[in-house]
Amino acid sequence: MNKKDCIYRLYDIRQAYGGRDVLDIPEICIEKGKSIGLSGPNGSGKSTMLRIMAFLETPLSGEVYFNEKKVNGDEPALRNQVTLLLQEPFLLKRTVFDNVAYGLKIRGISENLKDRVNHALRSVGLYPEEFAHRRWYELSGGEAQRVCLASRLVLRPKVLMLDEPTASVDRRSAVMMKEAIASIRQSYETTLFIASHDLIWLNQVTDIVFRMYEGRIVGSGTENVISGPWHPDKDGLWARELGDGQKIIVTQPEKDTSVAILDPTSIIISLEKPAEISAQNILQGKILQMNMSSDPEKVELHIQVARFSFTCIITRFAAEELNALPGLDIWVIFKATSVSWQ
Amino acid sequence: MNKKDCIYRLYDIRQAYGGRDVLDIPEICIEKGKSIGLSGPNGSGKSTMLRIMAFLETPLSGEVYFNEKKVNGDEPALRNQVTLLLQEPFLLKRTVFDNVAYGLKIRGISENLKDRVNHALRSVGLYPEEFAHRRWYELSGGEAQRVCLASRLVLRPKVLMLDEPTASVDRRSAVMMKEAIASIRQSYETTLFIASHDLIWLNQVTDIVFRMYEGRIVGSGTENVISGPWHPDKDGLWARELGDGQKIIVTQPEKDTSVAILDPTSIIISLEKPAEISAQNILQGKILQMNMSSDPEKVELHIQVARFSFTCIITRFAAEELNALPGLDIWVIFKATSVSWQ
Amino acid sequence: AQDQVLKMATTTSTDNTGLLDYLAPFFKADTNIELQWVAVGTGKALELGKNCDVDVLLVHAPDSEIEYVKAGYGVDRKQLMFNDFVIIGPKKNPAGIGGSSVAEALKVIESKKAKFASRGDNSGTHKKELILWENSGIEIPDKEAWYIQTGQGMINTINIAAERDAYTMTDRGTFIKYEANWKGDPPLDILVEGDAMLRNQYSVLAVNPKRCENVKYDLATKFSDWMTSAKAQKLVGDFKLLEKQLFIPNASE
Amino acid sequence: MGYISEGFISALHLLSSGNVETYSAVFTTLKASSLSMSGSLLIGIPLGFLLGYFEFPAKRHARAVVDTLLALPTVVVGLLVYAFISRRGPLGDFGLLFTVPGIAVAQMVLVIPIVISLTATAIEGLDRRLRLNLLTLGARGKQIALTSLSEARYAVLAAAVTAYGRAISEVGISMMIGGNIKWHTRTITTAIALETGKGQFAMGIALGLVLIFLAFAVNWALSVLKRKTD
Amino acid sequence: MGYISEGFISALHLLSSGNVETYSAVFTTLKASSLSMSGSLLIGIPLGFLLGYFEFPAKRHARAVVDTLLALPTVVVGLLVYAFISRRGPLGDFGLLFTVPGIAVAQMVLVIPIVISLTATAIEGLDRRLRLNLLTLGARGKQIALTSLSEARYAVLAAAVTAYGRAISEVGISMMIGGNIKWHTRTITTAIALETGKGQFAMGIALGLVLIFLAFAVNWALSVLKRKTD
Ligand SMILES: Nc1ncnc2c1ncn2[C@@H]1O[C@H](COP(=O)(O)OP(=O)(O)OP(=O)(O)O)[C@@H](O)[C@H]1O
Ligand SMILES: Nc1ncnc2c1ncn2[C@@H]1O[C@H](COP(=O)(O)OP(=O)(O)OP(=O)(O)O)[C@@H](O)[C@H]1O
Ligand SMILES: [Mg+2]
Ligand SMILES: [Mg+2]
Repeated sequence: MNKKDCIYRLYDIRQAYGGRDVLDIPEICIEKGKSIGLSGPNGSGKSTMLRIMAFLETPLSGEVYFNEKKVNGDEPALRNQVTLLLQEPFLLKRTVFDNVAYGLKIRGISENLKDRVNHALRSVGLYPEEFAHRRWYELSGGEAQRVCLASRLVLRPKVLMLDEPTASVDRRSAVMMKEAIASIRQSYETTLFIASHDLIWLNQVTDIVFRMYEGRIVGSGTENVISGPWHPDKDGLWARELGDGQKIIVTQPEKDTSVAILDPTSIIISLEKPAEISAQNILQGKILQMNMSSDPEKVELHIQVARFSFTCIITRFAAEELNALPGLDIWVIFKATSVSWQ
Repeated sequence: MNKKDCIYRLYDIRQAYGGRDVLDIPEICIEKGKSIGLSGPNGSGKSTMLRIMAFLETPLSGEVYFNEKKVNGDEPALRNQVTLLLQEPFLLKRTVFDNVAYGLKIRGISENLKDRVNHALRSVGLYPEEFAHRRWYELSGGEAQRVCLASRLVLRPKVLMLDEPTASVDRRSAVMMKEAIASIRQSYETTLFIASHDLIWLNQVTDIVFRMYEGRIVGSGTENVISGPWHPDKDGLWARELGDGQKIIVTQPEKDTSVAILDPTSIIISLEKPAEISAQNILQGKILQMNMSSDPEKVELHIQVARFSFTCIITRFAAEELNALPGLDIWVIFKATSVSWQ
Repeated sequence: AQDQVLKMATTTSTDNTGLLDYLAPFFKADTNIELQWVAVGTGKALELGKNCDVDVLLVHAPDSEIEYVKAGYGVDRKQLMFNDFVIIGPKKNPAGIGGSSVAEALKVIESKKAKFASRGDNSGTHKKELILWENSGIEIPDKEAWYIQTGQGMINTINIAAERDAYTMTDRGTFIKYEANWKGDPPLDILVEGDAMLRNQYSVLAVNPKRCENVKYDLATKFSDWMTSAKAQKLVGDFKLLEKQLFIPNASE
Repeated sequence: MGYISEGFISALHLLSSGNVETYSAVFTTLKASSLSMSGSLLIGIPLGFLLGYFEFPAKRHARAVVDTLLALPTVVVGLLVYAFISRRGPLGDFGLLFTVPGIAVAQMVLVIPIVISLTATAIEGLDRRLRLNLLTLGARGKQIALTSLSEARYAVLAAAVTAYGRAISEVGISMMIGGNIKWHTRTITTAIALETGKGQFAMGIALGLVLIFLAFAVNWALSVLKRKTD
Repeated sequence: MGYISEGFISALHLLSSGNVETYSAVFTTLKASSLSMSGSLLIGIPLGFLLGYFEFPAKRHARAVVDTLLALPTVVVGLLVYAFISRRGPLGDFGLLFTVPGIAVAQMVLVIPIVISLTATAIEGLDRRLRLNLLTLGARGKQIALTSLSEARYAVLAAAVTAYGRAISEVGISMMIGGNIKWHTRTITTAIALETGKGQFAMGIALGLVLIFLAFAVNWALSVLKRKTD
């Protein structure tokens, strides 16, 4: 990885809680000013990784470099440059205004305090006239969440980390948050880390999305992550049952619990079950959703196969040819060799 | 409304906090066994409505009938039949197992306790072997949320209310929750109320979705809700600016803050800007997302116009004709008279 | 037969000196009565009797006792024994008092405004002190800065006097204990002793059974009979604290 | 200063030599404080829960009254209880004066306000979400109370520890109501007062150390218990 | 029983007639308790925060020690402090014995453990999310302490109220260190002890009521303050 301009470099970071390993990042460099997404199932270590990078938690082992300097006892000073919106919203027992102003006050910033707070509130869609004087408990769930976000935005930090910022936030506010994030990036070159389950939203606000699985970064972007257990199938291939009789066939994994990564572009979609084809995987599914892709020439399909949801990216042209529409029954085709292992 | 078999009937329910009106439901009947969705922006009163129907809060005025009996001082007994998963997850300071078992224990149910708890945990995707003994703080955000849900599912209540159950829950778990909900409905004829911002998921688990806005139910299903302010435009019509120069034109509203409802099926989509057409609204937008609709012959499009997101439902045939795909620039067309007022 | 229990209220001096601990086993052996006592100030002891909470009183404030009997609260007052008071002061004796005349000593103290610590707690000792001032023709110097009213027990008052270089009046028994606490070298010495006015008379009274039906008048009588018996009187005379006799029996007077 | 070190040595001596008077006072102290603590917790914790959990118009005033009772001096409690249980008082027939149960009753008057006030504070400090969660899980009355108290267990324990400290260390009540009768109602604290009154400061300190030792044993046991329920 | 009603009447009389002895005792009490409370809060709250906020190996033991100190009898505290400030003690030169500041110092010894223990409990009872939120907002050291204490304000106030009750109602220390010297160091409680010792029970109750009245005034003022910060 490129060593210049890494705002963060992590080496061999491991974390464990009560004897369970929950994070294992061999090496990573995050460039200054980038916007990084984190996605992955519950318990995959997203929040843990954010807490470590926000200097709230010391990893079991490994080294964190911030701005090319090894972090070692100077966390309190660094916390002034890095702020994390925690997953569970929490407000101090004071008014909305005082909550948002808190971080500025402890930094000794009193200039334009009111303007800055009001601006932050407005940027998350809360009118200061209506909300500034409210007490911490006089808010709906989504409003509280947005006040928490405003109290981070107002700090104009070097690094802004958001853990599930859109959970319980309405659609219009999510759009506003997207704009607020874009604006803070542009004005202050803020580096961003955002963990979210809302992949569509996440794709819109980040440059790259890391997929996490059981404490590891298993890929980036929209890769399909297929977890085990794998068991031997015929012809030296291995399989994973999907529960409805269908199964995914792959080449031999390292362990039976290994995680397979399947690139969404290596999936072929067909309206008919193909008769003679070399690919081992021919699975029946249904298009659930169609989304814009980061590449304007492509579209992203979410296809449900049994309980499993595949993401696959096809060209607009292919989509037009197929007359792809949500609800359409189709076949998902890929080769046993197109998975890579994590 | 039909009077027979209403598990809930509400008359003239009003609620206010600190002098602000937050809920106003003139009359509504909910049939036994139905699954009702609630959607709407933050602060629109979803949680308040759920709290009132779960007998956790007494409205300022109005009457609640439960099973055709007026609720009046017998809330504690009724709370045994109705349970609400609150928006903010909260666990007792005990193990996961004891949290899920709590409701059963206070009901004096000890038979098959372990099996029931384990079954509930499994139904939200948590392996009992891995999670049952964990303490309340040894969980990730989404795991905690799911434990909370399990502690409600295990009760097999007559009425199950869920406030944002999928916030911070991963996609696969959301699918499992969907199945768990379907199974409890089928086995125990549970009536369901679910508030969520995840409209796609919500549509899949509910029979009807009420749209809320500023404390009122302003429509049901996927209607577009267009809030004011409205101001007079030419020809006796009124308009709402969208911010990018475009505006929505409607017939005269009652007040300038009235809320307009636009049926998604009354919207026409066109690839070209139509030249001669009587409809007043011809707005430029982009398809963001395509989803399955509850009617298998139709598809649902989410179209972004300025900051506004329109939902419109067109036939599969029309979609194929248009070659509708996410990312496509299109025109949204509807008549000034097709809005109704709330 | 079950032990019979006699409840007595008494002043702190009889308890603090260990006299009762010494007498009680003999009393028990002779009469099979267990003596239980509450050691409080004389005023409080009398009040407990008034409320019928004890059966018998052992106190040392003759004037109050006579009034108490007159008011019908107590009966059968018998005098038992006496010890004496002494006036003590700093070794340096700044006011230069001494000898055996209490009146002279107090007058010197007053005229020189030498510090004097008074118990000021209505105890037998305090009442005695007030009488001494009166008999010396001096008004009670309540608000004088040199007159320190401690409102506390004897030992504490002596300690305060020592800390403040003040004179005070104490019963001899307490002073002997105080001396012993300092291993025989206390900061205060006896300066005035032997005046007839310094006698400290102890008496026993039964609580009036006509007012208080619950009291064990029979046991109380047995106790006062025993205490005035020749055997008990000898025991009192033989009681020694740190090798010194404390009480002089005088039931026969 | 001398008597502090002297007191240390005496304390060790008293305990190791099995001094019967000391042990009698220790047992009386334990008896009185166990009785009064059981009573106080049984009465004070439920009342504290009610005061902390419910909102009612006079709540603020009720609270101010309970907090005021924290300032009750032991002598005054002693006097008040004495007025009731003295032979000529309304409860004179129970014969509680100069008995250990009498001490315990009076200590309860002293200690119950502490338990109420600190329990109420503990309950008020609970997460606002707890109440709604319990209701919606179907908990009622006693179940809500028990679960809330168990959620606030450390703070309730702190209330009990504070109350225990107050009960075991008070002297005015034991003196007034117990009467400091040797072998019967002499507690460690009244024995200390007696020794101090005699000028035996070293002995006073020694007995004080015995008391502290007792209190430490109790608190240490509690801290082990606390770790178990963590 | 008679004492109680008699005491009531005397109390009103003492206060309304402007009885100089009573007022002298009231002022001494106020002076001593204000001094000791300011000192105790200044020392106890920071220490309580440290004990409650940080995790360290000996925490459990430190806690058990502090809780044990809650059981310090006032006489023992009096004796210990006396040993230090008596003329022959190491701090004898300050001349604190038999003065109001002397009482205050000794009361601090009594009351600081209460403040520490209850403040620590208050801090431990805070929402776990608070700590992380403060850190990530950039708060450090004193800011974390102040914000945490302000979040736990009711429980910290309860600690102060409990400590105040203890300080204002104790008698052993004021007796031993103050000396109960009329016009100088006689507090309400030592006056009560004196009157009770004299057998003037009604007067004791009357003075007790005066004290309670004082405590109520303070608590009522606090409850008004509390509502303001709500
Ligand atoms: N305090 C804790 N003690 C023990 N285990 C913990 C603790 N906090 C988290 N875990 C475990 O660590 C793992 C990683 O948790 P983390 O919160 O980082 O997940 P996440 O990716 O943020 O999940 P989510 O999407 O649910 O927020 C999970 O398996 C979780 O159960
Ligand atoms: N305790 C309270 N005191 C005052 N106002 C409150 C209180 N709780 C909620 N509100 C206000 O009541 C309105 C309705 O809140 P409610 O929580 O029902 O909204 P909601 O639809 O659930 O929103 P969300 O999507 O954010 O959860 C909001 O305007 C909110 O600000
Ligand atoms: Mg997380
Ligand atoms: Mg809500």
